Amino acid sequence: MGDISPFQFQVVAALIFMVGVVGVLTRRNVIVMFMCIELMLNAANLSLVAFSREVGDDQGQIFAFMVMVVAAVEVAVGLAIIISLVRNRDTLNIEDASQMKW
Amino acid sequence: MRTALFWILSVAALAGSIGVVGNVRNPINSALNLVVTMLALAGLYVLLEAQFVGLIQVMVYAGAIVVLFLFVIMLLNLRGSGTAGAEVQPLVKIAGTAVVAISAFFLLRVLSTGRAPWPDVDPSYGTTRAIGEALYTDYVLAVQVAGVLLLAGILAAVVLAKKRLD
Amino acid sequence: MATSTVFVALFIFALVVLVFAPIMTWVERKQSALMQDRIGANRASIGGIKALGLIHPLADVIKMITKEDTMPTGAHPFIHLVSPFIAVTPAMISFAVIPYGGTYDLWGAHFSLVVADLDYGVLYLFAIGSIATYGSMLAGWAGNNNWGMLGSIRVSAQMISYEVALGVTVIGLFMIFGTLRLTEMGMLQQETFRVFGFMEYLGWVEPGTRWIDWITLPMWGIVLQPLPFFMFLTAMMAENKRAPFDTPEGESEIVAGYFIEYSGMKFGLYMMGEWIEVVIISALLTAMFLGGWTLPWLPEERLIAFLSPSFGANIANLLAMLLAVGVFLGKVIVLIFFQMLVRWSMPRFRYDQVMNLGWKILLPLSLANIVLTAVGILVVKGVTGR
Amino acid sequence: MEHTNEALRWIALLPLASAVLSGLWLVLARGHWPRALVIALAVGAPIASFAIALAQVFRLATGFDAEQRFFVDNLYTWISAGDFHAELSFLLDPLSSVMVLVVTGVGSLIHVYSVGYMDDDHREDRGFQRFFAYLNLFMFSMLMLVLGDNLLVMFVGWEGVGLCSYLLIGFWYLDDANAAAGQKAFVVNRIGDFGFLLGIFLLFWSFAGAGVPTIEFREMAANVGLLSDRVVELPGVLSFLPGFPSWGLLTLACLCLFVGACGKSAQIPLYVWLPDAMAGPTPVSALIHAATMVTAGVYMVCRMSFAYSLAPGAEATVAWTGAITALFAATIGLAQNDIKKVLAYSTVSQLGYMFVAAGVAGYSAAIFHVMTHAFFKALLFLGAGSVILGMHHEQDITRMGGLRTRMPWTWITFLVGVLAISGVPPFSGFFSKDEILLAASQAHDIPGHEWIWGLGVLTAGLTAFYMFRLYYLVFTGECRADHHTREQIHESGGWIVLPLVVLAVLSVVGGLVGLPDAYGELAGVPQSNSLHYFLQPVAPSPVHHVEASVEFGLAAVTTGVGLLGIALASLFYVWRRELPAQIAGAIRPLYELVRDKYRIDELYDALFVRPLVAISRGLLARGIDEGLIDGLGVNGVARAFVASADDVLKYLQTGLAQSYVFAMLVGGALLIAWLVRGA
Repeated sequence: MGDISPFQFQVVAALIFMVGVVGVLTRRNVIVMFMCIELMLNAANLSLVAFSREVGDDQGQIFAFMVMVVAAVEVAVGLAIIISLVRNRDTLNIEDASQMKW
Repeated sequence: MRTALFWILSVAALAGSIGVVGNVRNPINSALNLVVTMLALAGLYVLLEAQFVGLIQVMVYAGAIVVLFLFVIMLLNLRGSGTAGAEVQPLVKIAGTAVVAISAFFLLRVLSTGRAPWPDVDPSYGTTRAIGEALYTDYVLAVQVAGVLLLAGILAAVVLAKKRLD
Repeated sequence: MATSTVFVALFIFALVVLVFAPIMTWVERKQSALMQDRIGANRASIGGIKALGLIHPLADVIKMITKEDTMPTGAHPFIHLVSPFIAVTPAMISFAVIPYGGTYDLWGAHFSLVVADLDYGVLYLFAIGSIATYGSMLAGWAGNNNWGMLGSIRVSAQMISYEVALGVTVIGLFMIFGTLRLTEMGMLQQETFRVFGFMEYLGWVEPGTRWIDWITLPMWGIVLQPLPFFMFLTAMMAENKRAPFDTPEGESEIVAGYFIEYSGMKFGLYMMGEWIEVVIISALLTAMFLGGWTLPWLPEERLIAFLSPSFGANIANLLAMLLAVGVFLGKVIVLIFFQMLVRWSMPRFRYDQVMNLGWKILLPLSLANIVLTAVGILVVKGVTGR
Repeated sequence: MEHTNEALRWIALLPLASAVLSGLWLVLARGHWPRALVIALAVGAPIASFAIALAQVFRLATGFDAEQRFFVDNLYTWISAGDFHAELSFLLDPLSSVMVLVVTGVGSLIHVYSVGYMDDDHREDRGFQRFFAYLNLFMFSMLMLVLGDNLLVMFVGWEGVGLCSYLLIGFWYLDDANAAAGQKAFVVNRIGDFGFLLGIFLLFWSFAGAGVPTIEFREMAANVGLLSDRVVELPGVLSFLPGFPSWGLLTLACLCLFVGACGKSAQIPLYVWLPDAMAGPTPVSALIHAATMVTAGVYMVCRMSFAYSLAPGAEATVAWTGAITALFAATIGLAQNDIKKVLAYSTVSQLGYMFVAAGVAGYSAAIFHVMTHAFFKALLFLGAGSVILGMHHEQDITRMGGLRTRMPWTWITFLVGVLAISGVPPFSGFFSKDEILLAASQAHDIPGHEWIWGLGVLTAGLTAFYMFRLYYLVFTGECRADHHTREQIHESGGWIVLPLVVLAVLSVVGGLVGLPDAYGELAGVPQSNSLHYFLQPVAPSPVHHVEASVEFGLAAVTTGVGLLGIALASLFYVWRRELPAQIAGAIRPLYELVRDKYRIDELYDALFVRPLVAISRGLLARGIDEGLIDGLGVNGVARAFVASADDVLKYLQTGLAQSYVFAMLVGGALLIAWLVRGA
């Protein structure tokens, strides 16, 4: 593995995760927010796979695999929600979908 | 070789993710940046000897999920309707960044303590056969549940996206 | 190892990209002409040598390269530029895992006739194939053209749909061979099995009956999984978006679909990508279903052992290697012709028909095939005890 | 493991398979099967079960010594929690052998009969197939109950038969009265089941306390001595009970179990559901409410005989309850005019007999009577069904009469049944009843056993009387039906007659398996009471060494009383037909009280039902649910918030997804910070 330490993989994962967090917090476009959620999931996956390699046990990969399954389902349902959002409100801006309040 | 690959892939992944967030002009650009991140991550997986996960990453994320994003973006044809990040309340922005920084600090602090070097792994580590055997023996329930979840997801997507006929 | 691999890789690259794809244009023209009772391309000539129209590919290339490369206003310049390359690159690198021969020892050097013998070879192909979607999809969007956009939508939906069927169809084959490595599949397909062997296990005939041992079939994928062969071929052709699955292009409906705004060599790259993919489909099907580089009933080991005494080991290996490549190419060519045949025989499907075929016919059938295969494997294991 | 026998499971599973197949088909496919297929499957399953059971019982009886006679079939471990293990396993020993043969044998006959009886049921809800699905399900449950190797499996069967009973009583559910009868049976049985469950818990708890955590019958029997002197301290509120403050543990457990038996076997005070259960189709009454299910309580007491024989208090309770029920139900039977109601009260009364036997430790006598009763009572019910069919669903015996010539097969078989139940020698009922009364007269450790004997003899006389009253009113004299019905009376078909004949033969000769030794000696057969000796290893009854003269004397008394009853019935209903009305007129209040079943239902209604409904509606629903939980809890909290902090708190809900994400993030960050605080 050259001179790369396990720690560095975790740093990369953490950084990607943070970028995802910032994206979810700051972007208004629902689709982009959704992509940022995918980023966070992927960051978690990288962390899992890296830990898995570090421990030398492939259970972490199975975990990552399951995360992908969930992500796939999430995307299917989420995009369907976005489609119906656009159909009903004609917008992709998250702030236009704020009727659920006091 | 591996070191160089690691740096190239890591930088690509990070750049891609920043591109996803920072590209305020057009969601398609965000999606393309997302593809870059996904592919780079797949490379990192292969670097970690998790070939199967890496390939699945390409197939599922790059090949299906992001294509689906693109498909929806094109279907809705809302070119350039993404709103700029500057519209966010400054309070949220500042507080969010602060929280991220703090938690990252703690996270990294924890992670930086007592790292063991890479262990040697079995040649079968991460191969399709090893993962498949684990999935269909120890984790067979998880696989079944995942199947049910996928079915539920399909149904939900169909019901949600279908045009109401009434 | 390293040197031979590089040699092999270059050989493949030269063979496929520089020879096969241009020749495909000629093949296509000539075959369609044959089918439609025409003469076909025969005008281009160099100094009066027409060579059955084989000069035409050359003329085509020159024409495409010299044409003006246009870019519409409002197009996304970068994406418009890279899309053709995204489309053609996956097709090219797909060849890396396809074996067109076994391993041979020639004068101390070790030749393995595959560029990358990956443990997950078929998965690699699927992964690469799923990337190829972007080339077509982005092309339609980047050109700022509504027809292109429609083509993009169609292409993404069609390719995602058929990727599902594509993967599921061949699972039965994986279950039987127990590997995703294409070289290993090739080796396994050299074996034979006794067609009437079950009679012995059922006790209908005495063990050791001669005629049972004589009537054998090679363990080719097409023999073990005949239906998936055709389903896989169908799904692959749909992935390639050629007629009759060319709804994303659909000249009569959406003008030219996703590559409407391309001209010159960029347009040529799409054409090339399609032709290369025709070759890949044939090669992959050959490797998975048609026994790869081997001849039926003639394992390579036996061939080499047969030739070695008279020619010496090195020559025997060389002959076997040449034979393997020849056999492989022969099978590929047959499949290419078959695909051309389909392309020129069938009218374009309607879009909903394409979708129905993928989701309502191929997918359920292939799922049923998985179950049937599993049952079959269990039965065979139970009967033969292995 | 020569005692392992995997054939046992099929005895129970075949009817289940049949029920599930045809039931699921009904539910899922909503289509009929062809009638022939329904018949083949539904009748074939119990017959196959019977064949298997017969073969296995034969193996058991011939292949093993008396103490070693048992087969076990362990399907799998059902529950394994700590010390507690419950296997799903079946046990075939002499006791369950008899029951299995009775259940499958009589059950098969009744299935055959049902084909003929339910033939006219062409209703839209596919009554025919549904009926047989239920009936097979009942067979399965009953076999679970009988074959169960531990209390839990038995309890599953116990609940299963209760369910099937409910389903079948309300089989013609379109009529509200039938549905209500089903519910009544279910609810009353729940009360008993609760006691039964308490008994199981108590037994397991005490066995676990003694270091043997088990509910398996054979293990419990082996270790029951550990509990014989354990006592339970009762809570103070129970100070009105005799023997307060401490009871024998086994006595308490046995009494709890007996509550269950009272419910299932229709003993005072839980007998009220059985007469109403006659709302179901007649084969159901025969199978469930006469021959098999209602004897489950008796079987359970015999099965638990190892515990009862160490709990004299419980034994006395069982015996006295049985004796009182026997007499009580017999008196009600005197004044009923519905053919099935008479038989129902007679069943209650006969069940009382069985409990008398079980209570005085005459377990073999109890099981003997279970068996003979199954034969003749099933015969009587099926005969009644045949009459009902012939009379076009007329059940009132005051409108019958003179059926002897119209329905000869039904007549002769019914007469055999009546003679058997009346205890006329040499019919089977005579021997079993005789053995019970003998056991009662010899049970010196039961307080007042002479009185129990006396009640039994009196009941025997009453039984003979009302059964012959029934017989005379139905089969002799002039036909009192209206003209139209009279024209149409006809004998039933072969499906119905065949089981009648077989059961009649069994009612005649069934007594031979338990021929008392004294009689056997007359014929030169030693130990002729083979049933008694067969059951002895499992449910040991004390052997009474009495003089043959005493035995014959007692038998003579019983027979004499029975014959007296018959004579009286003949007098009232053959020679002097005006007498019954005159007598009824003379004691009108008493007659009406008896005719109205002592108004017990009304009493229960006033005592339990109405107060319960009132408390539920007034206190629980209106007070607790609406007032406390809804009013103060759910709505109250909401109102409190609205009144106090709504203007501030509502702004927390911005409607903006990103503010929620932000809150989540802050929470997550704080959580992480707390987790890593020491690092």
